[in-house]
Amino acid sequence: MLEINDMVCGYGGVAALKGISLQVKTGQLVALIGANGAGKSTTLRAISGLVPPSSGSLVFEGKDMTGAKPPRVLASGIAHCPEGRRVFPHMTVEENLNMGAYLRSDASEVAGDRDRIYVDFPRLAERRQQAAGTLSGGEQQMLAIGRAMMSRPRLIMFDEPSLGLAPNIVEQTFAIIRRIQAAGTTVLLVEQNAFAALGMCDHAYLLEGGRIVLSGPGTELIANEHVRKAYLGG
Amino acid sequence: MSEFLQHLVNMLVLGGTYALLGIGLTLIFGIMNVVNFTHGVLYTFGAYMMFIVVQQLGMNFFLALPVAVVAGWALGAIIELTLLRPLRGSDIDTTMLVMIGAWIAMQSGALWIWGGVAKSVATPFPEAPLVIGPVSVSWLRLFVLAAAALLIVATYLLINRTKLGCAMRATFQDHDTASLMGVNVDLIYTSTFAIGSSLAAAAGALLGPVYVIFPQMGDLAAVKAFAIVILGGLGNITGAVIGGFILALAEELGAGYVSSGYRDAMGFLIIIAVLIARPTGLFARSERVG
Amino acid sequence: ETIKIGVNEPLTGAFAASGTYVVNGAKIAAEEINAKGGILGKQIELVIEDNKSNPTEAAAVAEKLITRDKVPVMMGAWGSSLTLAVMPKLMEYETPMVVETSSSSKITTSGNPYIFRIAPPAPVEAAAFRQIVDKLELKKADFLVINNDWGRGTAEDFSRMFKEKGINVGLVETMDQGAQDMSAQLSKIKGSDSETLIVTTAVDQLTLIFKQAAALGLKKKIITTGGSQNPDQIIAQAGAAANGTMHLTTFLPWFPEKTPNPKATEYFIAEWKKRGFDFAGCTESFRGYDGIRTAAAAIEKAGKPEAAAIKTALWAIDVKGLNGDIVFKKSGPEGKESGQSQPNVYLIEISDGKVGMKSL
Amino acid sequence: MKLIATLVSIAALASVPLWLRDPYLMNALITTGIFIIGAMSLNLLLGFTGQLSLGHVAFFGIGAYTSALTSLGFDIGVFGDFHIVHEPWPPIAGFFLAIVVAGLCGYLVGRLSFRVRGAYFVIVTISFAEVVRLVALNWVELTQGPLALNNIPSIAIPLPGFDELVMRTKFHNYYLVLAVAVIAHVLIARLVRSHFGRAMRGLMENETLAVSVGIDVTRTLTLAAVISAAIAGAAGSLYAHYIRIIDPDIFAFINTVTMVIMVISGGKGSLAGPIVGGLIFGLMPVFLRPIMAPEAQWIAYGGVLIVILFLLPRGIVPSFSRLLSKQRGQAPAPDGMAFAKNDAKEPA
Amino acid sequence: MTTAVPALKVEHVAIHFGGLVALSDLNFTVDEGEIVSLIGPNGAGKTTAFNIVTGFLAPTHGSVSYRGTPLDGLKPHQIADIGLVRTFQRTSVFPNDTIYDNLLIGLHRQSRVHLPEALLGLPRARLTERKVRERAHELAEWVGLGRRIHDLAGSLSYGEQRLVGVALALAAGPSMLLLDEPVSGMNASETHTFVELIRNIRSRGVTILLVEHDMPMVMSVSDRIVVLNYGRIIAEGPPDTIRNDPAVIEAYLGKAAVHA
Ligand SMILES: Nc1ncnc2c1ncn2[C@@H]1O[C@H](COP(=O)(O)OP(=O)(O)OP(=O)(O)O)[C@@H](O)[C@H]1O
Ligand SMILES: Nc1ncnc2c1ncn2[C@@H]1O[C@H](COP(=O)(O)OP(=O)(O)OP(=O)(O)O)[C@@H](O)[C@H]1O
Ligand SMILES: [Mg+2]
Ligand SMILES: [Mg+2]
Repeated sequence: MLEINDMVCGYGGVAALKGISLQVKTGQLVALIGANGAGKSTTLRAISGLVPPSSGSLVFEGKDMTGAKPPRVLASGIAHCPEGRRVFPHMTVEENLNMGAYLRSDASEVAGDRDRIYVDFPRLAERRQQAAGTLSGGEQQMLAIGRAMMSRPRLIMFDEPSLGLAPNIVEQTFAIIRRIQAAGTTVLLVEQNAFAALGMCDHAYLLEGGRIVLSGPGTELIANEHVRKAYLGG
Repeated sequence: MSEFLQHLVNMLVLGGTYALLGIGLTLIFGIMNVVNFTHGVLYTFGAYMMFIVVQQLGMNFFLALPVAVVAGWALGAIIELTLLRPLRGSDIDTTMLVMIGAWIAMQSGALWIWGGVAKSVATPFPEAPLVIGPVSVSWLRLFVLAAAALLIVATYLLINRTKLGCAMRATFQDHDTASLMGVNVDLIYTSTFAIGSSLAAAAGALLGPVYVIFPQMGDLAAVKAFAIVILGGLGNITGAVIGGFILALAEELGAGYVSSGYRDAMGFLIIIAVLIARPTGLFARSERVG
Repeated sequence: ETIKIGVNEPLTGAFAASGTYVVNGAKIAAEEINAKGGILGKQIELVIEDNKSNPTEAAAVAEKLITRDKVPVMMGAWGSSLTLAVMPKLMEYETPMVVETSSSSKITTSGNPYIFRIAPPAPVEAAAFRQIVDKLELKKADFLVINNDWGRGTAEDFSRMFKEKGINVGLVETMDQGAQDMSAQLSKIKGSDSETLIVTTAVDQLTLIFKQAAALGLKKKIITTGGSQNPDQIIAQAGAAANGTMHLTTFLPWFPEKTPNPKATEYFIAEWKKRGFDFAGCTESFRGYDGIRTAAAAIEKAGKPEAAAIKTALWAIDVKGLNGDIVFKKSGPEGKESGQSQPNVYLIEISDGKVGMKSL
Repeated sequence: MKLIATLVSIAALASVPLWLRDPYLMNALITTGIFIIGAMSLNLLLGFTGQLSLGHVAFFGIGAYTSALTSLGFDIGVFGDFHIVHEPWPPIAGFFLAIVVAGLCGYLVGRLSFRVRGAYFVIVTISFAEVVRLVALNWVELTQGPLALNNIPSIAIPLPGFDELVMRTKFHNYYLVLAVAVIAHVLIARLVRSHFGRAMRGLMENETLAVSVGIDVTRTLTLAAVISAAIAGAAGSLYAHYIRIIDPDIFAFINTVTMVIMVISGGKGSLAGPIVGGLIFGLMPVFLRPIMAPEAQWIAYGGVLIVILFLLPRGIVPSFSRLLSKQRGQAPAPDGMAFAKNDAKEPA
Repeated sequence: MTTAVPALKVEHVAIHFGGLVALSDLNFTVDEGEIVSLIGPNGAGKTTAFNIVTGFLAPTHGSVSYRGTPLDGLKPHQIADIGLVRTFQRTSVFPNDTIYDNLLIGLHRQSRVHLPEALLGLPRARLTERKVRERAHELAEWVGLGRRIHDLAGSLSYGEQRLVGVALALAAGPSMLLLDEPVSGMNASETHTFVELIRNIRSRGVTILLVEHDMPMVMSVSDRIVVLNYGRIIAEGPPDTIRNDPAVIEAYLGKAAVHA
């Protein structure tokens, strides 16, 4: 479904990705793990078009998307839930969710999806008219996750979705991710909670210093000595 | 008493024009975060457009208004595309200085083209004022007030009730994330600036005939507009409207009952006082730390 | 080989319109003189510089004209603060300047012997008005004046004269130079018990005041002072609101025959029209015309284009100016007197959209 | 390395009156120098605390009026018959008083800036300048209002054992301005390189964080405002005694804009920025004057400003030093886009 | 280890935003040298409690004192001066400065000299300057960013910025450190290292109040845990008690966490 070949990109001359190739198959849940600064977020940003690649190619569902701008990427069916929440601080919770459905014109179904998110995250339902910038960190994270789902993507990318969430909400969030996968949405997941991520994914990639150094089924990576030592704390 | 009533009526009329000046700038300064020194020039431009269309081309006054507004829109779009777009992502002071450069150049351009002698525009309104008891007010100004109210309401609805308005606000709060939502941020930048500019031109087109038209007419208007926007709270349309009336009230009463020499000082003192009491304007956005 | 005369005027900035008028008048004078063979057998050349309506620039321009262009005499610099800023330079380089417009009394009273002014300061205007004020039957007057040396000076000198004449003085309101909305001041004046309003400001604000006074239903006798009113522009822009207003002017382009030098006036107006300028500009531009002719006459009298000689000669000239004889009288502290000439002052009235002499 | 460059520049500037014989250019250099001192003081606020004072000319003007009134004397009536009469003092006293009075006003505005920030600060400063202008305009008894204060004497420096040195000629004034500029420069440089300067930077970039590590906002901003205002006041005093006439137009907005142009085009937050920007935009009108029509000069002025910013958006000095450090092989500082920009000001 | 002298005392603290009660009648203490964790569901009021303790918010009711000094009405910088320093839940750095300059700004309290000394460049000012520069290098090494010390903080990855945030707080020389989700964005191994870091800090006598959702970390490092829900304390005690408290499991931990 998504194929990246030898992608290089960076910020102002310094390469953060030094030639990355990866594949995501339709319906799969693919995890991307790595240390701080390894380039995980940069990979997601490159896919969604926030940072332009300096070389390499990106193909989504057979269409070449190399260098496409974010709106086009989203329109083609890829949603990106960015790292660090990035909610629109001076807009209400409801407006933030509506922004997630910006490209959709089916108003009634949008409302339905929104209610669905309120059911998933009752905390947000209590806060509909609150300015998103005044929400607590975890509440903002829930909002960011909900907002990304509002576009009804075929591929959804989460960048550290569990960040700042209470344990029970983390659990629930992973359940939601599994649920949307089961409903047919492909998922690309970046997680610091490597144990959980590897446990639930079909396939995983390990990034170090802007390169992919290991890939395989999640269970295989969990068993890997190097991964255990460097990422699973044991 | 009758003098006081007259002051109040003046305040209403003046406040309406101030509010109109304020809302265009709220879009560009409050929402886009561009310290827009060309706002006054666009106001002047709108006024000269009226002069050209009415006095030189002989068109109908009411038809000329939309022409001026559209011309302001186009000029705003051009400014955004040529001056602001290449500097996207630079800090606010850099774009401010570019706007200063454009202001200086465009104002001198106006002087070059039209000369320094003031122009005026004939209007279809009767010269005799509307007199109600001790109070009188000109028909033209009433028309301006009505038109201003219309534009203000339209802008309010645009920003707060439409998808485009939502996208505008989102874009300037976090432009990367807005683009992740599918917003064409380039288009939003250009159209926000253009809409703000067309409002400035509309203000000029409406007020030009009330006053007289000359190249520096926008300077004072711009300073007042900045003050109004800040008074109301950045990016808040309702705030800008109320700010406009407060400034008008301060000036009227200052001139009427304190001293005409300190007329403008009253306005500025009010601004200082308000900001000391409420450091982020009358309608502050809620913020939090941590 | 030409004789240079420096012209230091605001061509950009707030006073651009007036400065440009003055320069246009100056050019007419220079061409007229040159067409007649120049002075001392040489053509004159105007070195025109823009002082940007800014005192610092006005001083810099004077510096340039004197040291770079080596002009032996200058004309300038329109506004009082512009002229005042130039004055130290005149002392420094001992170069005389003909002041064509500025009205502050400080200019001729602060002991600068290089200043020769042909514009009337407020006391001169007030003195001229004194002659006719009885016939106007004023009882009580309010003032609305521009908040600068000119407006404030006028309010002071006219009030003093009124009080001497037994006329009461009511409100004295001011407005900022750039102000566009005077409704607040006018509302206050509307409520006062005076029957007359004296207004001093430039033509643009006068237009606004007449329009706004009409809109407020203010019914008072309005008299403007200062001679920069430009009635034609007022009539064009204020329409009926200008009817009934009276104006103290120093130049009568509408009635060339009533001016001190009808032929010169006719010539000037013809030239002005020939160049396609707005007739309305005459009331300001004639100052530039007179200023250059004054400077030229002094050079001629001096016999050489040298500053010291010109300065001496300026005391001795007698030029038939468009608004009266230009003869300089001493003004200011002894030993360092500046020159001041006494132009004529007239009262005109606008009625039915036309300018007429006020019949008294 | 830097020190040598500084000394060479100062020596070069000091030699100018020895070979430049054109009084017109000297005059332009002196007035430009005075505005550069004003710009340097503005840079302390804008470049190092991030607070844009669009009313900076207020301090400049207050300095000018203080100095002029001190040396001219005044007589004002309060409560009817009671009069405050001030006999003229030597201008040099006016110079120092200008620094003190402007500094005090800086203190006032600094206390205000404790509450308002960013755009709100900009408007408070504009308003302050306007109010000061209107007071200068309307308090005729003290300031002569629009009638202007003229015949302001030149500064005279008493030299022990000799007669006083009267700063009347351009030669004198040039060195006077240069000396004040160098002192101001050194003061500002020392200040911003000390922990005070770092505290200012911290407040500029992330106030919440700065406060949380113990930086006192009020104290830091007030200190910056006082020093900045005092230096602007010194510049204003030099202006008054050099031009020798001041009127309320000194508070004109365009004068602040000129300083802002000098600072940002040269590079805010860089010590050399206002000097480079100041020389370019201070002297440009002199070179434009002979070659084009007056309106065109302004258009060119605005155009050059825009072009410089297009080519060097950070301002001249920072952009060039970046270029230099790149050539020397140092890692260029990347743009902090991503989340960083979001963190600086907006709420959680 | 703990000397049982209360360092921080939070008494009857309540605050609301408009109609929303974020904290009501909050009471707890942290003893000198203790590591206490404050946990609870999202939006329970933990960060708000931090904001009140460090002076960024004024409580509607109640008071806070540190080492006997009431903190009411003190400004955040004054509280930092007393020795209470916090980190932020959101990444918080000086983005346009290098890591080195970030730390120098953080070292503000250690680099104070009088204005004239700084302006005249007197010896004491220079000596202080040298000392803080050394300290900045030390701190950067300590959080493992020594190699990147001349990179702009804004160009670091999320996790790296969080490390800078902690280093900044340490630079301020706290006697009590309040950490708001310090290990969010770190993986298990990095968290492990960080736990060592915290223990290390505590062993130098710094009291620590921690907010964190990473339960394994909280359980392993805390002496005591305070649990908040909807602005109220619902449980308080040592890790083992909290882990098995049904109310806490219900409101916060969820079923899976029981095994952590
Ligand atoms: N805006 C930026 N400007 C310059 N460099 C950047 C920028 N953003 C990231 N980098 C650099 O690119 C590299 C990869 O960063 P990235 O954000 O992709 O890391 P990550 O794997 O997501 O780390 P983390 O787990 O901490 O989020 C890092 O070395 C970082 O310093
Ligand atoms: N300025 C504010 N205006 C309105 N509501 C606010 C404000 N600050 C906080 N709140 C609300 O108060 C509640 C407590 O917020 P707080 O940030 O303290 O939660 P928290 O316990 O830190 O949560 P998290 O674990 O998600 O960080 C939240 O519901 C939040 O929406
Ligand atoms: Mg990341
Ligand atoms: Mg929190």
